[in-house]
Amino acid sequence: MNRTHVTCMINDDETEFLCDNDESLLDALRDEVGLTGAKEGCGTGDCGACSIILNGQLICACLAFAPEANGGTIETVEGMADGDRLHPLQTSFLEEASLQCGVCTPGFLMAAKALLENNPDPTETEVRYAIAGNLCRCTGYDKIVRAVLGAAAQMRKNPIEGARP
Amino acid sequence: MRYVRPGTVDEAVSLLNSEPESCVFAGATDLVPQMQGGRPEPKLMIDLKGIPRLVKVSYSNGQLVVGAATPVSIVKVDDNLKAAFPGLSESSGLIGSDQIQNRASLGGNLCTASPGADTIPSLMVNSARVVIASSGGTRTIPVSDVVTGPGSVSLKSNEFVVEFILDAPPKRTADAYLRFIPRTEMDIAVVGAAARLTLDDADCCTEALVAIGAAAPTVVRAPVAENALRGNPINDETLAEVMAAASAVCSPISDKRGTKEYRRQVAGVLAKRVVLQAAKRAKEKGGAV
Amino acid sequence: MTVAVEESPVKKSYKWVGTRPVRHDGLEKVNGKARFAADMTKPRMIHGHVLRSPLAHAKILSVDTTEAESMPGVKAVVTAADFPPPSKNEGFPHRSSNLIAREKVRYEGQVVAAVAATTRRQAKAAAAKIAVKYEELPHVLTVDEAMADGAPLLHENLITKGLDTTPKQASNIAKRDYFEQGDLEAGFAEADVVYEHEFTTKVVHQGYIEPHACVADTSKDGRSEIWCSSQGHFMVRSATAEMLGWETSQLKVIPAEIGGGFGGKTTIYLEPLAVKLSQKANRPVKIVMRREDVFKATGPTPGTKIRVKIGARKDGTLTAGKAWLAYESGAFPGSWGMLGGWCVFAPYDIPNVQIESFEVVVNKPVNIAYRAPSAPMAAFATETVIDQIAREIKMDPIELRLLNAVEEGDYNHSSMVGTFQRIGLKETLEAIRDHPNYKIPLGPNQGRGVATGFWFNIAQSSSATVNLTENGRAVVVTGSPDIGGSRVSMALMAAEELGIDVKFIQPVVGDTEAVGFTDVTEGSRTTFATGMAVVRACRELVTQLRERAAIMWDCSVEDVEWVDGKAHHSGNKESPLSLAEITAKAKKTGGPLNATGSLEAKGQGPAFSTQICDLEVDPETGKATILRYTTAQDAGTAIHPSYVEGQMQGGVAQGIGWALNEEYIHDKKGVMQNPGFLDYRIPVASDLPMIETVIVEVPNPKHPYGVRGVGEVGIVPPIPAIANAIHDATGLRLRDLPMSPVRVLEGLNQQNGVG
Amino acid sequence: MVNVFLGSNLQRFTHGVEEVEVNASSVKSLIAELDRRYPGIADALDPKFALAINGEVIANPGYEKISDGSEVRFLAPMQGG
Repeated sequence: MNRTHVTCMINDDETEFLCDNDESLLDALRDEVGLTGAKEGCGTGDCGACSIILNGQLICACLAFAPEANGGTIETVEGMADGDRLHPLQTSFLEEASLQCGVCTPGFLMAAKALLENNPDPTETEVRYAIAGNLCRCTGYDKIVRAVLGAAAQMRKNPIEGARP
Repeated sequence: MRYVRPGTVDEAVSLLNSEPESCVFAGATDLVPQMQGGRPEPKLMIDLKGIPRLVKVSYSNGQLVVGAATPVSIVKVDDNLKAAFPGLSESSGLIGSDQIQNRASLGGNLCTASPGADTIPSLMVNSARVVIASSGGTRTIPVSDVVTGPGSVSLKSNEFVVEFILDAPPKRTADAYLRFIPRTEMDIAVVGAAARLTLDDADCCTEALVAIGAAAPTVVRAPVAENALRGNPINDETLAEVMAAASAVCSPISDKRGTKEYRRQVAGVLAKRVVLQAAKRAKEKGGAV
Repeated sequence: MTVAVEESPVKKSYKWVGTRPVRHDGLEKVNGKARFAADMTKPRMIHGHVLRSPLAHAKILSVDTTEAESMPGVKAVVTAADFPPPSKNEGFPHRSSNLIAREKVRYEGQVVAAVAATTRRQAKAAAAKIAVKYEELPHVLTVDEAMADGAPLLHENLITKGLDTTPKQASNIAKRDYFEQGDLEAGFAEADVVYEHEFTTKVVHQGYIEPHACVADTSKDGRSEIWCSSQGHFMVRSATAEMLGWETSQLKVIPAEIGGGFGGKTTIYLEPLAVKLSQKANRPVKIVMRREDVFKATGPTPGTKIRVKIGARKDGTLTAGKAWLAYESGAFPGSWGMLGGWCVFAPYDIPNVQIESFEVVVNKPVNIAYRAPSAPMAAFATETVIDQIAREIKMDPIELRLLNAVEEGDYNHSSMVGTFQRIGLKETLEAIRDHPNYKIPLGPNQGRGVATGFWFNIAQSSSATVNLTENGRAVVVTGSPDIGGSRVSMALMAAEELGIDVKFIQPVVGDTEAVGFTDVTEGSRTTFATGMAVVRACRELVTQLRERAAIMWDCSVEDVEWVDGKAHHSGNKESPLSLAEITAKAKKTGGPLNATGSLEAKGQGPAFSTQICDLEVDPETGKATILRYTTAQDAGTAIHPSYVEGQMQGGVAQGIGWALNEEYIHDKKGVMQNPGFLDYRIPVASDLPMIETVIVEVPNPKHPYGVRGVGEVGIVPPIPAIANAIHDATGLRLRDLPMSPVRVLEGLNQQNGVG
Repeated sequence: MVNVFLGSNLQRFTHGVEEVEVNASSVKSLIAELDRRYPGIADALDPKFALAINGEVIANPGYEKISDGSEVRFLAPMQGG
């Protein structure tokens, strides 16, 4: 077998893995690295369940080839909390009951994180469009949108401490 | 399958020549689903995102140059581009989700050659040109000469698109793009329409370009609509002619995304709306950027 | 003092029930640690790939696996020959027949064979080398095609049940159900207004985000462990055993987290294939469906054709109702038409009724439950006609419904329940009538629609085991997969019973060997029935705690009362003992404290929901945009109000998708054209407004906390509410789903005499 | 006496009669009595039949007691989402 060696930073850990060249970055994260937080809901970029941040950009990991990550930086849901301190979005999702089955939650958290890093004070409409690439079939999005707006307010009020225990 | 990420256009060209079953890609947002749907896997995948020239937006000497692999999320927010070509910015911002826009590119959107591609109508009404590289060097052709049918392009198998060139629009000129989808996001255009208008000081239209997407095998210009606009004020009468002409130019099919009757009718509606939007912008706009 | 579980509750405030704590499984779900079905790996695990039929209807002439077996990495291949034939009496949902095609394939996507190989790619490549010879047969895709004279038959021996005379010829009509009461003709004669219309709906999918997946590990001793995502792992055990011809004791099913089900995971698709492949390969085997497989080969909900005729007097009294319903059931018979028939007039007290329903097989995947199965299509018809009557007699549509609404003691034959016990339909109607959103003025091209919906809810078997830890915490083990927050609901009821903080309760979903038999999480039954099992176990534990306190105090157990989490001595001779103080001494007073509650629950309360939709129609493109949405639903008692709201909102969102855009699109060959989330258009966040919820609480007298079940009924009213709102906005009555821009514009064109 | 309502599938045994009065005090005796009166009806019941007794749906009836004056309906098995 002729596999490619990839070195990258994943959630601040220098990580190496072997992959096939036509393997998706999603499969590599899940099967080669063992990070199963990103989920495959469609495999075609239509549901957002595999959202991760590659080199600072929110992407669907199912649409990237694993070797593209070589030398890059990846953030996944597993790296969102700072040790025991949850990211305000995580806290807000819990408090607002924004997850039902929870399978789409990692993708939503990554999309919302990317949004708030670019736009700390989004309107409801901006939130809705920013997460439109993430499908949720359980919640009707109401509580997800509330959680994102709530976390944004929290982060504006408390930008440094941000995360809470 | 091999994966390579060349750093220069020349390197990419020689890679492309080295393997007949090779494929260049930028975002792979269409390529991956196509491969899942049974498209044969190439032997060599050439990732164009490592070539700096292909991943930037620059503006000089009255020309805007957009690297073919630049993510449309950058095209969407580039200040110079937005000011000069708000419609192209709009169409870039309509492709898929934020996740998709961080990968998808103008080059990919063009060369996938989908009749419903959002950026092609905008590129066409702005008379954009593409620089194409091959072992023989580069050549520049109008965007409208690239797509020959659904999924097919005029490029040879050893050629790829390097960049897009757009001339700065004249005074009181603006573009706009609108598309219709059943949802608000995440759909392929059922119909798309782009327009670029130049108005004189009396708000009379002196130049007009109108293009309709997803309503024919390729994006089509609507010359009758353009003629109706040229030399006329934008009033109900002109708009009625634009609607009729835009509908008439369509040769749509019925498929899972819409019926041909629907596409034809809504093409007219979008053409009218997009002309109004472009005219509004042209009025608000002074001279060239 | 033990109180019978069945005791009627009075509506009262509780310490824990009705609060909104963070769910216990939440942390793992926001940090990516929660394990869903596809997240499992095992040492030496290999990968399965399923070969599916490319044809909608064909005879299988031969299946040759020789080449596939010699492909690189291949460890095992299975075909129908590896499974015992389905039982002759196999009834709904015909899992064994559906799971792997034998003499015939009956829909595109039906399983023909499966391969396991070292890598997924190898398995896929090998599956492509299985040579299947088909003889293509003509197919039928709709009830009209299937019911037509001379239609191609899916089953050569399918004789319609339920007709007055049993037919001699086979057909695609599996069953007919008929019901009548009163004098239909007299009822219509009494009416001042009579409307009759025909409605059609398309096949739609539950659309859960997690595709089906499982890992099976079969050992040499003939036992297999299955890790999978389902709505009921006991169902997976029995269904897999049946398919394999095994004993249930040979299978252990471990529930993974489930990424949505909505009824779609109440059956199995992959597990027997994985078990068999694992047995043949002697390796753990994982199979994960692709999204395309999920659409093409797992149970969607039926397409239908329904005719409803309703008569009313000028004063709004409904006098007669007639319904004819034909429901597709996919490639094998179902009972969806029957359910639709039971629901079609259920909210109304109509004296003269006739309902005739049919189950029709078609060459499409076998239908399975989808959130209040069959009710939304029936409600689409009835609620649209009711709206038309209200307009004709110039009566407010909510007042018309209130006038005819069923209530406790009403004798409602058509719902098949008979006499209704305490129900909350009127309360939901009043909540909507009095809601400020019912009075907001509307602008041009905007419209408001209301509709109401009914769903039975079901009860069935549940088990729970509650273990007290040595430091006074409780572990609550149930057999109900948690789809949308049921763990925290169980913990809240246990906290209320035991009198300890909900955060000291650890709710767990136990595997098939860790807890007693529990039916599928379906029919809005889990908080109701599994909740009753938890309450029963907790009450038994309280008895034990009182006994232990009595031992510690050396008094009679009759002198010990359990109040607010503490044992109290009736004579106040001792200071109260907390639960933790008693469990700390458990070794000295008789050993560990635990109890089990198991029951076949009864008395599930029917649920009603009434909703308002405000929307705006773009008259030039036909696109409807939802502006506001309000839903009032009788929950009985909301154990965790946030998750009750979540169920209400989720049901509405699914209903909106169904109403506006979702549909299976097939080509002439019966091949699905939109098996992905790009063109099977479920709502995205920017399509929807906030969904306002009003939780109505009319406690169910048959549940210790008054729970009724909230999961399903919310999806029943949206379709007619939207249809009625489109009419209000445009004057257009749409009776065919989806009410897509194409269809709305067609209607508007006809109205305007265009085209 | 118990009022029993039979669905269309069972009415062929009762010659179209939907409502019958039966003297029974349990599900078991009810079915036995029905079968005595309408031979074959017990076998014709769906093996997974459900009952509604006075408006309360019982998914898996077996040995329930039925009080005098009750209204009993035979139902086909039900599904939920």
